[in-house]
Amino acid sequence: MTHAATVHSLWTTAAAAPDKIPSPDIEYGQLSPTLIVLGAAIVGVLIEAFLPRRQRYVAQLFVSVVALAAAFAAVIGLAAGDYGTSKAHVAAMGAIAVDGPALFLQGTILLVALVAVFTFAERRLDPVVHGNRVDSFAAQAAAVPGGDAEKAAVKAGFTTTEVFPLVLFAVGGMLVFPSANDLLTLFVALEVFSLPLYILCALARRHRALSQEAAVKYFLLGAFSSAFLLFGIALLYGYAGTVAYSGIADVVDGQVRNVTPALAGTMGNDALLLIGGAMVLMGLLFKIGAVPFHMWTPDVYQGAPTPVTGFMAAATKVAAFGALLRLLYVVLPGLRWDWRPVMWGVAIVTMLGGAIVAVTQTDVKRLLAYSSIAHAGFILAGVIATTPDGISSVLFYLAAYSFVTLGAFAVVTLVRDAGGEATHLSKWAGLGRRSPLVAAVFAVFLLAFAGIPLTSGFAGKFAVFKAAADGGAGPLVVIGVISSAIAAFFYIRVIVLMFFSEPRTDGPSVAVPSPLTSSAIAIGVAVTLVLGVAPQYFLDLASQAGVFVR
Amino acid sequence: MNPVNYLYLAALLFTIGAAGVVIRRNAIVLFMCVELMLNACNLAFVTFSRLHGNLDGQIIAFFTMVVAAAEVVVGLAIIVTVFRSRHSASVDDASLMKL
Amino acid sequence: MSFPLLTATAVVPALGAVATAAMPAAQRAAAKWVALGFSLVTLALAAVMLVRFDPGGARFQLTESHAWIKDFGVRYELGVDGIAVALIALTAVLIPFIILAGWHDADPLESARPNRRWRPTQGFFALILMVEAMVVISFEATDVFLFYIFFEAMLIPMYFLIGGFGDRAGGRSEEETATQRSYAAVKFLLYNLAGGLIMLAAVVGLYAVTADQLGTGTFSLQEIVQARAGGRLDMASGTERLLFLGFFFAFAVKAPLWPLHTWLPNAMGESTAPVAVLITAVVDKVGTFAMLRFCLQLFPEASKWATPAIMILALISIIYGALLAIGQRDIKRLIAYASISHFGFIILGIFAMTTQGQGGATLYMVNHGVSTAALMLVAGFLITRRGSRLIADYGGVQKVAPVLAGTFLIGGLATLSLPGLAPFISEFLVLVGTFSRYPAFGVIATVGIVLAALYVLILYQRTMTGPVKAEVRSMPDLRVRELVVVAPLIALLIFLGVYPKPLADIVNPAVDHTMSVVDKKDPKPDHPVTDAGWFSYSPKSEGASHDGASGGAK
Amino acid sequence: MENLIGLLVAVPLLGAALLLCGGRRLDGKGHYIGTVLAGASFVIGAVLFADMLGRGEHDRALHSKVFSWIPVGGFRADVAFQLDQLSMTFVLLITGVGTLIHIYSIGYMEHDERRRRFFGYLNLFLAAMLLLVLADNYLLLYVGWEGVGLASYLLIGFWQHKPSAATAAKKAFIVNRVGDVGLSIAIMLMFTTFGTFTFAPVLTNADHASEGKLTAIGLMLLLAACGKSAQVPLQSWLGDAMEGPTPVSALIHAATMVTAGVYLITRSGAIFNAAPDAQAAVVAVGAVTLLFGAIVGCAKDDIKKALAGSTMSQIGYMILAAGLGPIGYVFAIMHLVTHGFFKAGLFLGAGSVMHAMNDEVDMRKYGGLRKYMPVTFITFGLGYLAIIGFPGLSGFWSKDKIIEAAFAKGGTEGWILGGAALLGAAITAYYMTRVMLLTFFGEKRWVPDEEGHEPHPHESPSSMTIPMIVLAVGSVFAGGLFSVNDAFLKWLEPVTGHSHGDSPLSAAAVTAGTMVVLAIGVALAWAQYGRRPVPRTAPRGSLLTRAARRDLLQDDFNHVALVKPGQYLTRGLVYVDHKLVDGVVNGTAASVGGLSGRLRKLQNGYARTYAVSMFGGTAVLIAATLLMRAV
Repeated sequence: MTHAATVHSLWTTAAAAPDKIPSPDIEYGQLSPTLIVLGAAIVGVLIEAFLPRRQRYVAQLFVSVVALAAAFAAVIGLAAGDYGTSKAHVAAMGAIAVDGPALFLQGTILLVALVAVFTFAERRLDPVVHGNRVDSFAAQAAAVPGGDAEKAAVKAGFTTTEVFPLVLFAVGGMLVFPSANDLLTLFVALEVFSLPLYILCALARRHRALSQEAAVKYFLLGAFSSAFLLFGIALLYGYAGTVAYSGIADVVDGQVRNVTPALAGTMGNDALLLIGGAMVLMGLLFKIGAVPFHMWTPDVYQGAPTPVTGFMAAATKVAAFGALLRLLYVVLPGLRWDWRPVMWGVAIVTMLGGAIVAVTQTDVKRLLAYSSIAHAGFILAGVIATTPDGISSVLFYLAAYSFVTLGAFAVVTLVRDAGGEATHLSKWAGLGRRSPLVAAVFAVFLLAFAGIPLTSGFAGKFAVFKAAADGGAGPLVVIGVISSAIAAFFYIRVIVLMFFSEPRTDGPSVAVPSPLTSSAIAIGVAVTLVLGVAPQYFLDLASQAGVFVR
Repeated sequence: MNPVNYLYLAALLFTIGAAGVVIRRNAIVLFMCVELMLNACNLAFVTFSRLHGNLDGQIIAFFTMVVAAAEVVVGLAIIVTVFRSRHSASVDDASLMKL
Repeated sequence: MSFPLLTATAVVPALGAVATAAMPAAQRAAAKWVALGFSLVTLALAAVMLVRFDPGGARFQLTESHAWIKDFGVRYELGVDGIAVALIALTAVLIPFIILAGWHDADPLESARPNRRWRPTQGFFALILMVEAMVVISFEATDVFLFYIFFEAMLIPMYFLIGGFGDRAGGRSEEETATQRSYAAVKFLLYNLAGGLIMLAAVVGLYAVTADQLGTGTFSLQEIVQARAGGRLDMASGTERLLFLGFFFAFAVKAPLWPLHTWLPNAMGESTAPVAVLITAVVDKVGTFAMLRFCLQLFPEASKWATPAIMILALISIIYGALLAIGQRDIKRLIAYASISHFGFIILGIFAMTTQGQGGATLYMVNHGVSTAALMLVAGFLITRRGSRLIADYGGVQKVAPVLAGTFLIGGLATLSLPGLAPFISEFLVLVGTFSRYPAFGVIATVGIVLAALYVLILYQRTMTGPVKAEVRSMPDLRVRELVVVAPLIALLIFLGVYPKPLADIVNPAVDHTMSVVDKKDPKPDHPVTDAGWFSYSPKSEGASHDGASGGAK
Repeated sequence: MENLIGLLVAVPLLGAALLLCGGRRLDGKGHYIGTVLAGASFVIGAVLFADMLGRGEHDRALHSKVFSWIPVGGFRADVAFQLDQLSMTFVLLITGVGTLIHIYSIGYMEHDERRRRFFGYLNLFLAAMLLLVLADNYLLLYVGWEGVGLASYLLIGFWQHKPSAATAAKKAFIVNRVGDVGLSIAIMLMFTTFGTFTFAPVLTNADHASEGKLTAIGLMLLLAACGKSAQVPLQSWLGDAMEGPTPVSALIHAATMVTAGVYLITRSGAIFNAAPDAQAAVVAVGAVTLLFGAIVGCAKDDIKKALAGSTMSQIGYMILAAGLGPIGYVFAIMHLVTHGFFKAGLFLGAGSVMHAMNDEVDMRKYGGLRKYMPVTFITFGLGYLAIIGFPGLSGFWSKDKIIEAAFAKGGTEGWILGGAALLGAAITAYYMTRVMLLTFFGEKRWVPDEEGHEPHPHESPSSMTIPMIVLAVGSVFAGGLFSVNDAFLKWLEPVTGHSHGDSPLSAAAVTAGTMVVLAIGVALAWAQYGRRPVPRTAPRGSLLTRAARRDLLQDDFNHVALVKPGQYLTRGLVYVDHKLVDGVVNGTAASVGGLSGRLRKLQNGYARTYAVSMFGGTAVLIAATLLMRAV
């Protein structure tokens, strides 16, 4: 038909549309985790609006903890209701998948968030100012650092209790991200959890300049990457005529006759597909922090308030990998032979790059940042396996890794000197002599990172490598092993520093935390050891959860 | 004219935006470039939806605008704070953290 | 089910570690006694094991098996054969002596007491017990993965022992000592970790292979061996070789085999004598043990394929280690290099693939453990007295401390494997075993005998004999505690040298089994003597003999 | 009876254990305990001897298995003893001479505060030596073999505070080790050849094995013998071994241990009989050494070193004899026994002299001692006559037979060997006469020692003289006794076998020749040292003399050929280990660090740079994906 006709028909159908648009039906029960969290977030906003300052902290803390716990309970409920396995299906008109991986990851994210909130709420570490206990967030984010406004705010004992609703919003986004079942939802979810994180990065009480710089970098680069993602989505939409995962998958598998003869003439559809796929991939790899999209990681990790860093490092990775898995396993399985080699390359440079650069780091937080990059590489090895084992191993690894990270950063918040947290490695010298317990705990986390047996790190690493080897990615395993050897070197370096070198006279003091942080760290250690010694139960969980719905 | 040309335009705009992000120093300008990229995406969406003859693309475009707006709010907020504390909006000045 | 003896033997020291570590800072002395007590209990359990073990019985005895990590095909499988029993016994015997010998090594210096929570003594003994626990369980594990886990985990306590409780008698500045020590510790850890990680790759590979061929991946040694025997598991030779190399590399680092040895002298030099003993006499044995148990039995074909290369490396180790020992100026480094030479012998024996070779190698592991312990501990006593590790700082000690000198000499003679002392038997068996299959190797290896005499006697001469040095003049002789440590070891050396049969009887069946798995037979003698028993020999009186004699008489 | 054999070894071993572990409380009576136990073992030996004589000459051998020692696969070694005529001979010699020397030492070591330990070591030696000769298999023999080595190490270095002593001890042990390697290789060869290394089966089946194998075994055994018996080329340690107390030199380095090599070869006769080449090597070694030792003996001014040279040369005779095969075995052993008597006697005499002369060893500072210490003079003199082979004395009988046997070897070989033996006899006569003259005749040439003590020579206490007398008696009559209608020959023949061979010369002719050379030797010595006064300091002497003083440059040779290169090698390896082997590892670590350092420069803090990397990354990603599709 002619163009006019096309337009016309389009127009008329559009006109005739109203009675054709079906009324959306939403399975609220199955979306309850997300809804609870987001609802709580809104409540949090209201609290900020209506409650007097003094009461906000308690109220916020209460709301967020309850909300997260409730959401987690909801996830458990769903899992118990077989929504992870037999009843797995696509909810909310194809927008959101409720299946094993989704529930597993949501559960993980919620737990991580819960623990993270404890560290957010910690108010014993910073010295008391003007009789007010303060947390690690700026008194008044908007105030110029060192300016009168800030001084006043500090004096008045302001604290940024907004962080709690912000976290809840972020969590809400993260819950959706791995379960998003169409590209639009994916994009929206991405933004929903990214934007709060940008802000959170900027809220540090100490070293505000760094904090703000981190925020700027994270924001600009984040926006940049999401633009790529979006364009990728556009291309995929152009390729398939739909943004629903299943729809695209069908087209990729060639089950549906492609609907755009008009395009067929001008450019190869596969070009659209491949380019679009690559760009979406890039958007996710950015969040994961894979080389070469990793460069924001160290700066942001270093600048952001440490509790936020911990939360980001743990939760973002989980969510992003969830999304990546779904994309690769649901949307692009038909494209395996195209993306696997590429991902091989990414995995290799990520593992090696992260490990090698970490060797010469001098700041604990940057060190952990690079180590997180290296770990992203290891997980990618599991992703590449493209076997059910691959999925479950990645799920397990994420669960194990996120708690180790959280714990590690929580420990970092304890080691302080006059300037706040003493993150420069040289200051950690002889920590083992000053406070053996803290040093020992941190050592445990480092050993877990290094993948020493009897820690969760080892179990996870083994699971992933095993999957990779089964999936015919033997060489990846070898490279993974080599880079873990390199990685081991700098973890060990820290341990040496803490235990075998003389304490510095101007060394930092270790603050005694409140039950909040203590419990956060305790949980971290517990999970690390349990997953290390008796991982079977969780492996079962992961492998049950290891099936995507389509 | 052939709607495919709009795609070329979109690609062009996107590239310009990306290039701008890479080249320019001023945070605001960078940010505008990002917005440009987003708009390029929108153009692409709309074009495709026109080509495919379904409305998804156009709906997505609306979503994108909303998201972009939200981004602006957050972004400007951050940039402004930084500007107030540094009296400079140049992203190159914000390079305390390196190596 | 019956009492889980094997688990208990591993758990008791672990508990001991916890208990010791839990002792309050003030209770230093008590902590020592607690540690000693637990090590003795372990010894008792090991003794029970030795009694309950029936040499003629099943391949693996006292077995325990529980599901553990199904997804990895990992089971908690324990079981001991003769070799394992012997080595567990060795470990259990040595640890109490190590603890006794190190009684004061970890007492905090008055100078450095950062805070009251810092409890070096408790830590020291706890770590030793932790190592014991892990070593024991890795001797018991019949599941490759289980073994690997403790093989690796062992490194951590070892690492803290080396790095945290260095030898205070470096004769150097505190600063210098500290740096040297942590260098040694890091070197130890990285070497072994690298080895371990490469092994990890091989372990993963093993899983992939078994999963691919047996349907379900497994790490059970027996299962795999049986599957191979039954032809159900048939690795492509390429794969098998790669896996073998992955395993062997880790063990060769641990053992250590030239050229992967350089961590040992640093580690032994910088750590206190008891820890040095722990390294060379106990922990390193896991490496050679694993070669015998895992390399040979999981990958028999590859083992045969690699034998020539490995034998050559072993030979190099023997001679190279001995020569370097001769060249050392530092007593402990000298002993370390001597150990490298001895590990060369052990590995030579293992890969000679003869009953004598492997039996000898196993005995060698035990004997070397005891003899090195004796020599090194006495050396430690000597060093703590003088506060220096340099040979040149000594002289004429035997005049002021004859007992110390005497025990040192005996330890040395054991090290040069003098007949009548235990090491001689094992060394000779290894030589015979090697010689009967590879004569050239056997002959070259004998050079090691001469060189051993050189480094031991040179060490003895320079430290103990000659005119008495001024710094040495006031040196006290061995104290009771020290005598209690050394005397039993020497007694053991003599006993095992004179009557090794009991030990040999325990070890032999296991060795025979290994041989059968590898599918090798001892070479037959050219002119086997039917009745090797004793009967009077009278020379062929060649004809003229008698009248010749009588003729001489006329 | 069998059980007594074990006791034979156990008794002195017990003594060693007692004395070495007994501690100070035994200091007072240690030497008695030691001596008594030595005596006890001699008594046991005598009992066994009597018992043995009681049995027919072909079932005299006894055997007792104590326990199974090392059973591993086909490798079976027992702790089992075999007592036949050959072992018996040694048992009597060892315990007999041993006991005497214990007695002697009571006096000689009187003033040494470590006397207890000295006796402990002596007992240890007895035990080891008895084990050596009683073992019924080569591995157990090896134990004794190294055991005596250990004892000799401890005793040579008994005065450890003297660096020279310590060094000498170490040297002895290490040179012996080289020999031991030979023994152990021989055992391995036997195991691979026969599947056993027990004497009886091996020797019985010797001739079944290929000659090549046997030759190899023989040569390895010879190497061992060279080490223990100080034969060329492993002779260098014996001279230095004289650093030890004189009784030690007498017992270990003259009478017993150094003769172990002869025992080994005789014992392994069956193997050598079947391996002519090996035998040739043996006789060669013997002949060379007997001259070598003799020449060295001529040049030494240190009385003990002179005697050491003589020992070397005498053992050379024995080895030579043993190398001749059935013709010589018996005479080798016979000379061994007689030599045991007179050489021990000579050493004790020397010891007595030194005792009298404040431990002065330089014969040029003796002279005219016969007046001052008559007993020593007489016993020493008798020993002297015996060793040069003065008609009727022990040495005459045994040495004469060996020379005879050497000729009896037949052919040019026979002539050469015979000639060497004769020449050796001449030189022996020369240097022994020299020693005699320098020590006991001429005017006194004493000088005060460092502290300026003028020596006051006096006769030694009876505890020392009695053993000397006994030994003197032995060295006079033993040989004759043995030769009474070939008693000794008949005694040993069942074990060693014997064949007469065909001598080109009659026994009488040989004897006559011997007498002649003997006379010449004595005359020369008299001409040189008897008529003219002897200078206190040695004249420069001929090239040969100077070489001989330096043991014919053996040490210089070893130093240049082995020690120096060894040192360089070791130093080199230490460097290599540090720089190369270690360097590689540290190098890798360093290079990773360097790479890391360079890579982190990319992290320059500029958001735009990061954007670039993302942009580029995406481009690569896209390109790669497209490329994958393209190919």
